[in-house]
Order: sequence, then C-alpha cells, then structure tokens
Amino acid sequence: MNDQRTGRDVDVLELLDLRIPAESAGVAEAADKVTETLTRLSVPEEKRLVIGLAVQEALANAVVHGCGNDPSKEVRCQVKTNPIGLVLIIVTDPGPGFTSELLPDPSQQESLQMDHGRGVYLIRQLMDEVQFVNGGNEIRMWKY
Amino acid sequence: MNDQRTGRDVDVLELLDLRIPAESAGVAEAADKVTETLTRLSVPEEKRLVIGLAVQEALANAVVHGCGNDPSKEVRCQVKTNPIGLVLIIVTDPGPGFTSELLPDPSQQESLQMDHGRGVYLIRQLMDEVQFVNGGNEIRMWKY
Amino acid sequence: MDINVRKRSQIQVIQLRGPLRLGLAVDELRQTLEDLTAGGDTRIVLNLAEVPMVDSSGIGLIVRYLASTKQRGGSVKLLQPSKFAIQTLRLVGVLNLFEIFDQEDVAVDSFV
Amino acid sequence: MDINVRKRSQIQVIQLRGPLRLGLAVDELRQTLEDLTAGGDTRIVLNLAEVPMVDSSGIGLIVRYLASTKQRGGSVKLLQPSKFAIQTLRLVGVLNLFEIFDQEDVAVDSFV
Ligand SMILES: Nc1ncnc2c1ncn2[C@@H]1O[C@H](COP(=O)(O)OP(=O)(O)O)[C@@H](O)[C@H]1O
Ligand SMILES: Nc1ncnc2c1ncn2[C@@H]1O[C@H](COP(=O)(O)OP(=O)(O)O)[C@@H](O)[C@H]1O
Repeated sequence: MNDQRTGRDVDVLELLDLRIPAESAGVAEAADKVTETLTRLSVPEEKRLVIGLAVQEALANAVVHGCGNDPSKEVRCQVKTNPIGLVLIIVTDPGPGFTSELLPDPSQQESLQMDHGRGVYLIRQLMDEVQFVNGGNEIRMWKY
Repeated sequence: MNDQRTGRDVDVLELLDLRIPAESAGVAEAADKVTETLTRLSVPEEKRLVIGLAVQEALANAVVHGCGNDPSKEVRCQVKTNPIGLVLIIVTDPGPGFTSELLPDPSQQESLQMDHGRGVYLIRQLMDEVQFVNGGNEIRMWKY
Repeated sequence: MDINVRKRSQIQVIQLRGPLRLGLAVDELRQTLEDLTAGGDTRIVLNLAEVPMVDSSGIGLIVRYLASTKQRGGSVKLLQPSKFAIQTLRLVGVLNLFEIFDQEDVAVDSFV
Repeated sequence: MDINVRKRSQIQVIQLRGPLRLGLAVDELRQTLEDLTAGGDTRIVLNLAEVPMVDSSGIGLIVRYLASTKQRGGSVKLLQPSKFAIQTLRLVGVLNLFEIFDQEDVAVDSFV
C-alpha cells in the first residue's frame, strides 16, 4: 500500500474484498462485515465505529448514486491494513462518478436543515485522508 | 416574453406566480394549480398533462436538490403565456445549482434499471425548449 | 393516493388511484411493495387504470421493484396504464422493460 | 430495526433499537414519523439509547422531521443518544439544532 501521505511503500495485508449487489441491505451487511473484521483485529471501538460509518456512507453512495439502486449492478469494497495498523478502504462502483470538489458544504447555516448531502462531508470528517479517483466512482480512504 | 428560439418579443400574460415551502406536498399542490390554470384556458388535455408533469419534475428537483426538503425554504414557480398560446414555466430555488450538461443519460441500456436520475431528461423530452440559468437553480421551459 | 391490495392465486394485485408522484403517493407505494416483498410476495400486478400520471420518482420506484422481484423469480406487471403513462415510460426508455396488460385475468394468469 | 411507539401525555415516544441507516431502518422510521405527523402528532421524543450509529440518511430524516414538526408547533427531541451518535451529529453541524435529554420524564415534560 503506497501511503500517499508519508510517501512510504508499506507491507499490505488484504483483509476483505467484497462484491455486493447494489441494494441497501447489501450496504448494511458489508459495513457490518468490515466492523466485525476490525473487531477480530482488536481495533479499538472508537476507531471501529468511525471506519464502519465511513464505509456505510461510501457504500451507500456507490449503491444509490453509482448504481441507482439497481441490484443487478455490483459495488466492490476492499479493506487493507499494514503492520502499523493503518486501515485503507476502497469502494468502487460502475457509475458515472462526480466532482467531489463541487459539493456544497452541508454545515453552512442555510444548509443545516437539508435532508441529504452530508455523506461525503461526513466521510471527510471521519477519516484521516480521502481521495476520489477515476472521476469519482472510486473512493479511497485512510484511517491512521 | 423574449422567445429565445424565434427571437421575437411577444406580449406576456402572467398566469401564476407561486411561492411554495420546500416539501413534496407543496410540489403536488403547485403542479395541480398549474394544470388547473391551463384547463381554465382551454389548453388541450395532452398539452396540459405534458406541462403538468414537467412542472412536477422541475419543482421536485427544486425542493429536493435545491432546498434539501427543508420546508423553511421557498421555491418559486411562474407560469406565463402569450396570445399565440406559448407557455413558459420558470422554477427557481435558493440552492447551489448544478451542471445539467454533466448528467448521465438515463436511457442508456446500463442505466435503465436505476431508481432515479430521470427528471431532467424527462423535462427535456416533454418540453420544446429548456434552459438552466443562474448556474442551474433556475429552469426555464417552453411549450409551444 | 388510494392503495388497495388483493391476493389472487398467489399473485398480489395492487390497485392505485391518483397521481403516482413524489411524496405521500410514492412513499406509500414503496411501503406497500416493501411489505409485500419482505413477506415473500414477488409476483405483482400494478393496476394503473386510475393513475393519470407517473413522475420520475414513481418510475424509479416501479423499476426498482421490477429489478428486485425479477431477481427472486417474480415480476411487476402493469395493468391498463393510461396513454400518458405509457408515453412517459417510453420517453425515458423503460417501457420495454415491462409486460403490460389490458385485463387483470390475463395479467394474473401470465405468472403461471 | 425495532421501532416501538408509546404515547405519554400527548407526547409520542419512539424507541429505536439497532443502527439507524439507509434501507429498512430509515424507511421504517420515516413511515412511523409520517404516520404520526399525518395523525397530528408533532411532539416527538426519539429514544436513541440502543442505536449504536446514525448515518447521514438517518440524520437527514431526523432533521427533516425536526423542521416540519417545528413548523407545526412541535419538535423532535433526542433521548440518550450514544457518544458516537452525538459525535456524528456534531461533525455534520446539526447537534445544536436538537434538544437532548438523559431522562424520558424530563424530555416529555419539556414539551409543556
Ligand atoms: N459514488 C458516487 N457516484 C456518483 N455520484 C456520487 C457518488 N457519491 C456521491 N455522489 C454525488 O455527490 C452528492 C453528495 O453526496 P453525499 O454527500 O453523500 O450526499 P447524499 O448522498 O445524501 O446526496 C450526491 O447527491 C451525488 O450527486
Ligand atoms: N434544482 C436543482 N438544484 C441542484 N441540483 C439539481 C437540481 N435539479 C437537478 N439537480 C441535480 O441533477 C441530478 C439529476 O436530476 P434528475 O434528472 O431530476 O434526477 P433525480 O432528481 O432523480 O436524481 C440530481 O441528482 C441533482 O444532483
């Protein structure tokens, strides 16, 4: 895993590589699997909760926006770690992508009562590093 | 009303100027008001249905994407006509707008089973001319 | 939106009355479809005879349950959609995904 | 998602159990809130004691009904949200929109 932040190449352990049908039940299931895996690795509860929610959000976006909830489409979720406990999550969908820089800031006063538009913002708050690649249909996010 | 297509300036009759709270009940109500108004003007049923659905879609987008379903926000819907029966609808929301040119085509084979993403496309199919102005938070649409 | 559900020889027939559009109408139909499919019913006839219009959120909902019921060996079939509903489905390119019927008996029997 | 609704002196207390997130959980809570508010109940206490996490669609739902109940003289108040739920609400900037309580009695009484 090439840690973009520190520039080191580090040993990688592949923890999970899931492919789920694009429906919300699959999202919840996959997010739970990620959390369980982190539990087995004795990742502390707080970090687990944070990563679990970020995965939930990323998968939800992949399923809803990337696949339009079409269960015949597939979303991929990879979880990797390295010996020093860094966790990398990659979520990929077959959709059109989007330009994450253009999203409005949901924490602005006039947006606080909106009923959506918080997912990407929340992911950025929860994780230590977030990148959108391939025009936005792949998200890579790191928790140190 | 400056008809952008033909370049003529024509006499304008303001039929409606509604401001609705950003919630789905308001959308349905306003769309029905537009249809009723067109009925009173003896607009033929098919044209009424087409315009009514386009208004429904434009208002829905304004409420959902422009206002995030926050009922304290307001959406404006204007209906104008001229002596030769052209109908112009303007829907304005206070939101961030969007780039309509970047939307994926929902009629592509691989998108047919998506559960959203058809509103703008449908409006373009239903109406004779559609413009997004002010960065996308105002839509102007004509039916000849 | 008025929603009426009847079971006829293992097929669920859902009768709608009113515009199928964003808000209560789509929410209620979503809940009905969710309840039926959660209970194992995936063979569904949707009677649209009294539905004057279907908006894009209604189309999205029907298409979504068409996909998920088909994955489980069922389907969502349309009964007596209005001319305008058919035109709308055609305009967005999904008309051909559906089987469409004029008569309830024929729609129900088509599942066997 | 387990949803339990009780009425206590004109206040609806909704008890949730399980993650509040996209899919069934959010759909069911939306339906519950829709039914309550359609029936005129706009004073709502949401017991989150057994909700380990709330995702952005859950937040969107609660915030939406906070806005619509407030417009009608009511509110949605939160009872015993977990530390992580509070952290999540804070991260997206909506924590301050809500009144938060530790005890059901106090939450219910706060409406009078
Ligand atoms: N995987 C994705 N593919 C395409 N578009 C996406 C994706 N993820 C997010 N988006 C776009 O970014 C917007 C904001 O996403 P988000 O912050 O998660 O809020 P929400 O999903 O509630 O709208 C979405 O409405 C969508 O337009
Ligand atoms: N008034 C608007 N303000 C902001 N964004 C909008 C607006 N109308 C449409 N959009 C954007 O364009 C996308 C496509 O809209 P549409 O074709 O109506 O499909 P849907 O609303 O089902 O997603 C929306 O998901 C949203 O990102």
